Amino acid sequence: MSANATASLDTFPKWLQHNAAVRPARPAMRHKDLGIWKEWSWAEIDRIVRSYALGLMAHGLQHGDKIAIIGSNRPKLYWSMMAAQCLGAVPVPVYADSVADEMAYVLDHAEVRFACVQDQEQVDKILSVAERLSRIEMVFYDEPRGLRDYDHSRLQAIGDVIAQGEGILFADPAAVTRLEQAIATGQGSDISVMLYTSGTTGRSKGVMLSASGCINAAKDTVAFDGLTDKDQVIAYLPLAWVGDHYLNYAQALVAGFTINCPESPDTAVNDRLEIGTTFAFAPPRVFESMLTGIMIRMEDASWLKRKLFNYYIEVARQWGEKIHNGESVPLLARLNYMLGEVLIYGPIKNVLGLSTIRIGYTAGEAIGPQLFSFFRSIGLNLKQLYGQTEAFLYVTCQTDTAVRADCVGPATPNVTIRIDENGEVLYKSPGQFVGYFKEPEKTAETMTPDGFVKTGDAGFFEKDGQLRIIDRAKDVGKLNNGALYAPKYIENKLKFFPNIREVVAFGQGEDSVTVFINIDLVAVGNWAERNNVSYGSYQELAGNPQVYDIIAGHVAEVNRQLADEPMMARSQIARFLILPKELDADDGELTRTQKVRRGFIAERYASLVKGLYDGSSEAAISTEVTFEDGRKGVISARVKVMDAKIWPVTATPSQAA
Amino acid sequence: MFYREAGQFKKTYAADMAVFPILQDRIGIAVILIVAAVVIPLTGSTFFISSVMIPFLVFSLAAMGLNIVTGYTGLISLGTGAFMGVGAFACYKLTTIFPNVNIIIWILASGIFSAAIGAAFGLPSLRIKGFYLAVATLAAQFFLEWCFVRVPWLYNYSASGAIQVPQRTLFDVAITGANATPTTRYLVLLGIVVLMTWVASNILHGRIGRTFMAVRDMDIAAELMGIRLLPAKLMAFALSSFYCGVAGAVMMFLWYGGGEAADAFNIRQSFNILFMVIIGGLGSLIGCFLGAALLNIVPIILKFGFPAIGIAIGSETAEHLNHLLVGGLIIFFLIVEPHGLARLWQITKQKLRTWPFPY
Amino acid sequence: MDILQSIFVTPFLDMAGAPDLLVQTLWEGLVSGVLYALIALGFVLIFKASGVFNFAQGIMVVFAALTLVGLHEKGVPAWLAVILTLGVMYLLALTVERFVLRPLVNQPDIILFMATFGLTYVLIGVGEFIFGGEPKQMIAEQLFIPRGAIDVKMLGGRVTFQKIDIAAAVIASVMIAALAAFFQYTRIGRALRAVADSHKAALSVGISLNQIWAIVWFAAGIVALITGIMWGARSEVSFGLDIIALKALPVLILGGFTSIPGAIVGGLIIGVGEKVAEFYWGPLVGGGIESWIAYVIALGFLMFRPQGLFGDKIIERI
Amino acid sequence: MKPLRQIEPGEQLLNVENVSLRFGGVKAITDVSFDIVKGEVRAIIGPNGAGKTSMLNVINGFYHPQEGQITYRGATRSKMRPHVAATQGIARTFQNVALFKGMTTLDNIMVGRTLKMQKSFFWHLFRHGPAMNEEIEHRKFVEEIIDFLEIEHIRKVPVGKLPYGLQKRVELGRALAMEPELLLLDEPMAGMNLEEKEDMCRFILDTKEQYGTTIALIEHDMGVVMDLSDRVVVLEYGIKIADGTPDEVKANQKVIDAYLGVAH
Repeated sequence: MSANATASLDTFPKWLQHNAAVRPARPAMRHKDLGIWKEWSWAEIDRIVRSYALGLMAHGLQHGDKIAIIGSNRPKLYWSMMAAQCLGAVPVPVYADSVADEMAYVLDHAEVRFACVQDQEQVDKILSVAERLSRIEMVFYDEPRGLRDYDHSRLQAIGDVIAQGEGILFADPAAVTRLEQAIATGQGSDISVMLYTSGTTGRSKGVMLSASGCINAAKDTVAFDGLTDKDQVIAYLPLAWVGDHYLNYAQALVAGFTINCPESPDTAVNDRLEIGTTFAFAPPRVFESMLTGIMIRMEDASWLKRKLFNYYIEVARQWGEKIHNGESVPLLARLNYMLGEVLIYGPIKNVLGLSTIRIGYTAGEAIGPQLFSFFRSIGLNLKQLYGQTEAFLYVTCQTDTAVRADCVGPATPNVTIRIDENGEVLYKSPGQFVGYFKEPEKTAETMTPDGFVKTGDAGFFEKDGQLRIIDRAKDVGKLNNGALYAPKYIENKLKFFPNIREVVAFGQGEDSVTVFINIDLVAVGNWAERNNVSYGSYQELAGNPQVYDIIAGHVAEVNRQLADEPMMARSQIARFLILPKELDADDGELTRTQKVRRGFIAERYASLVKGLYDGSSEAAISTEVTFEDGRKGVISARVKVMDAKIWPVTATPSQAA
Repeated sequence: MFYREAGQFKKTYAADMAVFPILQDRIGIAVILIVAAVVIPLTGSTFFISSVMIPFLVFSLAAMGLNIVTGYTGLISLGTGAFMGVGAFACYKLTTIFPNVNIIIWILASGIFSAAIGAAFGLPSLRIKGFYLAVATLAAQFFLEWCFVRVPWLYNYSASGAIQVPQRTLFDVAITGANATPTTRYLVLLGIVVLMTWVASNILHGRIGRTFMAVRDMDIAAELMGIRLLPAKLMAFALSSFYCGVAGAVMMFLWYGGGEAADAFNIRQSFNILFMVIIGGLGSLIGCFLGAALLNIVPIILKFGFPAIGIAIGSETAEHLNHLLVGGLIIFFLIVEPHGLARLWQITKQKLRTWPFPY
Repeated sequence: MDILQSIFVTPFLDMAGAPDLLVQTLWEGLVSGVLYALIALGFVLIFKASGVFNFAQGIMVVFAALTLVGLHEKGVPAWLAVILTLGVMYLLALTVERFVLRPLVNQPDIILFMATFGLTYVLIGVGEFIFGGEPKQMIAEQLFIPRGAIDVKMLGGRVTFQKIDIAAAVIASVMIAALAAFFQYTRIGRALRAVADSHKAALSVGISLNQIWAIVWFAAGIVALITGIMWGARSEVSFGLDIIALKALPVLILGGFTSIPGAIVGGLIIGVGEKVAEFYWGPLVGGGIESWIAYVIALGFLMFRPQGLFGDKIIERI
Repeated sequence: MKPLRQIEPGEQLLNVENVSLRFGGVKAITDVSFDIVKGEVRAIIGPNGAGKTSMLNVINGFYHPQEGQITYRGATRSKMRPHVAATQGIARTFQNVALFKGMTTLDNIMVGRTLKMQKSFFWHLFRHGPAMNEEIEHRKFVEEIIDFLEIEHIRKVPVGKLPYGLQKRVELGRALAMEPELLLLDEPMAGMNLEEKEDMCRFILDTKEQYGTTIALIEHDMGVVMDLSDRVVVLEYGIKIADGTPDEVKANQKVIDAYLGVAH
């Protein structure tokens, strides 16, 4: 594939046609359905999408119309995006787990005319808010189960739309010509997709991305990572998230590789193993739970296996990364590592379905250095990238040979980065967004006059040219004693302990730093089981004095690390408490992407925050919770507050880099 | 540890339902077959082939027969020896009456006679279960044993009452009788065993196998699924006896080369094979081979292995030790792993698949 | 017609023609029936209390007899040998309970059944190891078991009664009476009966299940020793007995697995049945039908009354 | 998946007339009559020992009543073997899950297809050709059920290892695989937590809608019974004490005395 041949391909429908012509027989998509993998080649997909587009055309879908895509990763939903783009319409993927109210806001704000949804559940959601969505004309669904008796005047199966379009494909040459024209006249400057940001604060915003922007960005990274049509990805991330749209959808169309859709969320891990994915993306929490899983499973292993495991993990820790980074390593260590690969690393990667992965990325949040090193040292080519929806994902990403845990890499090819005077990271990238839908004033706020986009994150470049992100720019603050206080930085350090699941730090405008901690029920529960500590609920376990002691140890360790860092030494954690309930997106405490909503939490747990600062050893709280089954209830608790060990400052601020 | 399953995905139900869906297993089976069919005949000593491999294969086949009825269908049978005897005599009569038909055909056909008789003795299984059924099969065992002695027509009225295996050839190579070399007999036997194992695996992996197991696991529910119990049980008996019959025929023709049937096919033999199935694993084809191998090897080690390393054991003592060991093994397996070596094998395999994790 | 005649008419004519022979045959049958009954009794004891179908009962008979004879050969006086043998049987019961039954508790019956196969082979191996594989003579005289025969003239002929057979019958009767008394009047006996109905009930009497198992196995061991003495005195003590002991299966099918009187009646029916069949019908097919006729009788019986003579009708519940 | 049968509402599918069943001297059912109409969900309720399970056993031929007769799809009978009931389209699940414990979820449900599988023994020798094609065809059907019941993740797990709630679901799957005309469910929700119960309710209603199956169920959870069923028959000590819509039954004084008043 020469650059010239593809230079003119500025929309995804054109890439689809290109793939169908260049690699007609290569698998484009697979879906595990009814127990086996169904496969479609690029040629087949091309034909299906054309039929689908003709069907949608017959329903009146036009250039510029918005069409919502709601559901999990299913071929028919990906086809819906492709078919919509063929006609110049704009797909608007929506988080499938959002509640009807949230969904109504997005659908209404995006002015969608049609919705393509997965199943009865989503149909029901839309119908329940139908009166607020006057613009919606038709809902198309993938799985007909349970929908047989629904009123079908505004409801149709996607399969039927495709079949209808297939009829047109043969019967109506004029329509086919119109479709051809629509594809051919599609321009790079057209809006290709609209992604709603989850938004840590306020209502979500519709990020408009242009076709050529998406494609140029994808081209850069496909070249950067050497992706080919032999690569395999498993599509398990939410369709509405930029990560899925970029990594799976855009890169698949540009590189021609295969998107594999798992059978159900329950089987994704096993499906990944079956397929043997070669390119993977996962947020740090996925790796975190994977590592926790490994450790928990190893604790139940026999003595010999544990010894072997611990020994070779130590070998890997010592030499693994050096070997993979191509540094010089003694021959004996190299041989020992090879043996470790046969005995431990290879099997572990195989069981976790990672053994065929050439390139793995993680992003979204800071990843623990030990966690990161662990996976790299056993031979997984895990790298970090940094980006955001507005950039169409990539701003920086690491090369295969220069990977470190604390940085996110240098700017991606064709991306320019600037750090402004207050430390905020600004960038200009090929994929950067056109603007927020219907919100020009917000767009303007985000852009600098010279066309750079503000990330809202604070960071700086290390000597090797890699960007290091500290925190949200607006969250970085000062304690009353003037010490720099970066809450996220502290939270992340704590979260690197497997026993700690979530942390909320406070300190802005206070005398010291304090934290709320959520323990990890799996890890701590496992500990409890091994030590015969009985508990009936999360709340009970969280209040256990022994658990408090464990967490106190972790906090002390973090303080020790902070003490070594010139910028942070004076913002050590003074006091902490363990929250009596798990922070939950259903209670509004986390965003749908599982980020903590600091302000909301501070407000809700005000009595506890007060307890942290007034020196008392206990604080009372009563709060509403949403149970698993959707019922609401109230829990009340008295929560213990504990002082943390503070270390003397070892580094002086003058040594700061 | 050796399994690298990433990337082995199935696009058709046929591939998904394969007996060995994992590539590494298929390679393993191929290696075993090559060793059995090429390496052993080329390198194995006469002693190894005739005293280890041939008995092992014969017992594996018999164990497979018993496992079909006891392990898969849950009907206990103590008449295995007798059903084997039926096969041996059927084969003997057939080849003396029709000497020109190839002996391999008669070996396989002799199973049909055994199957018919097995089914007849399986008839009571409709009304009686468990230990009670064991009595029915004991009746078969003792009645048939009696026939083997008292019906001279069966052994062609020879004075000794023994079967005399005549020489029969395949492509002009003697495969039975005094002139057949152990290697030839071994290869013929191997062919038969491989073929019959393949067929058994086919049957047991399909509707019929599921029917058997349904009857075993919960006969009432099976009946409410529309499975008619009597035909299902009779088919299990017939199929089982077919395998036993062929095992008896090959035992006489390819291993013993003749002898007194009443001794070879007595109740002790029935027990012996039952033990193989218990130790090998009820309801597992691999278990048949593992059980046969273990119970076949233990006496050989006691008899030849200990003297070889300088520990003198009288042959009588060896036999006593054998009893003790076999008995102990049975109790050990029933306590530690009631599903026998096959389950241990399965666990090992699972451990290798999930290595280094315990699960 | 000849065949029918020889099956259905001639044997009965023979019986009527020589009633002394018939009586002799019946007596022979009764005597072997007593021995079957004794073995079956061992089975029933264990089955009743633990639900285990003890295939090893036959070999326990051999083992007990061998121990007795073996001890005596070593110069132990007969009376002491009997006591020591009882001790051995008690140890065996404890061992079986501890190393076979306890680990297999709550396993399906069929697994326990198979475990007793294993036990059989272990006992064969141990027995052969210690006492050698050769058959031995029972020390009948030392145990004051009478020898010789009493001839009685009756029915126009002479019927021979071996004294030892009479002794066997008497001892068997005494033992059954003793067992019945044990079950009826002792605390342990009542517990044993309770355990047959419900394990919980037994616990409420204050006896652990493990103890009960050891006790019944010991009781079965005593029965085995007596059986062994009687059997050994009639023929010889050899390992072939474990196969003969399989005859207890048809006996139990007739009598029911849990009924002591059933075991006795069943044993007698089988003993008499097979002797009569052998004597009058055996020659028609060349003789030797004794080896299987018992099973066929039981099989025929099963088809019509699967629960046995004294068992309750089985209602299947789902 | 298309519906397998057209429901013709109102037509009588099963009629039980004056049935009495005794075990020895114990009366399990005494002179009970009721009918089941095609397409409805019919609940049988009553205190423990009321003869509910015995009633199901009579319907599918496991017990033979001493008196009375049963008319099913127009044919009247007094006794029948269970496998014949199966061939005529009666499937059931059990109070204490009666799965084939040694087999996987997939194989368990495949057993439900046995009646529909016709290929002769000969083809099974090879597991290729017709036998394999048949196997694949039925595997597809079974996969639809697995998808329907959302048990993909346990497809190849031996059922003995599954938690109780899932076992119940597999058992329902096995019964559905028979494409029954009449489905008898014996306490489908016993021992389940709230969430599992809700799932099971959904599956039962979906089954009725999707496959057009007529359902007779025994259940203790009155809330479930009132939500699910079209008509309810109440037994007490083997005698019918009420029969009607959930509301009618709820209002019936005898029922309140005998059952609701005591149990709830």
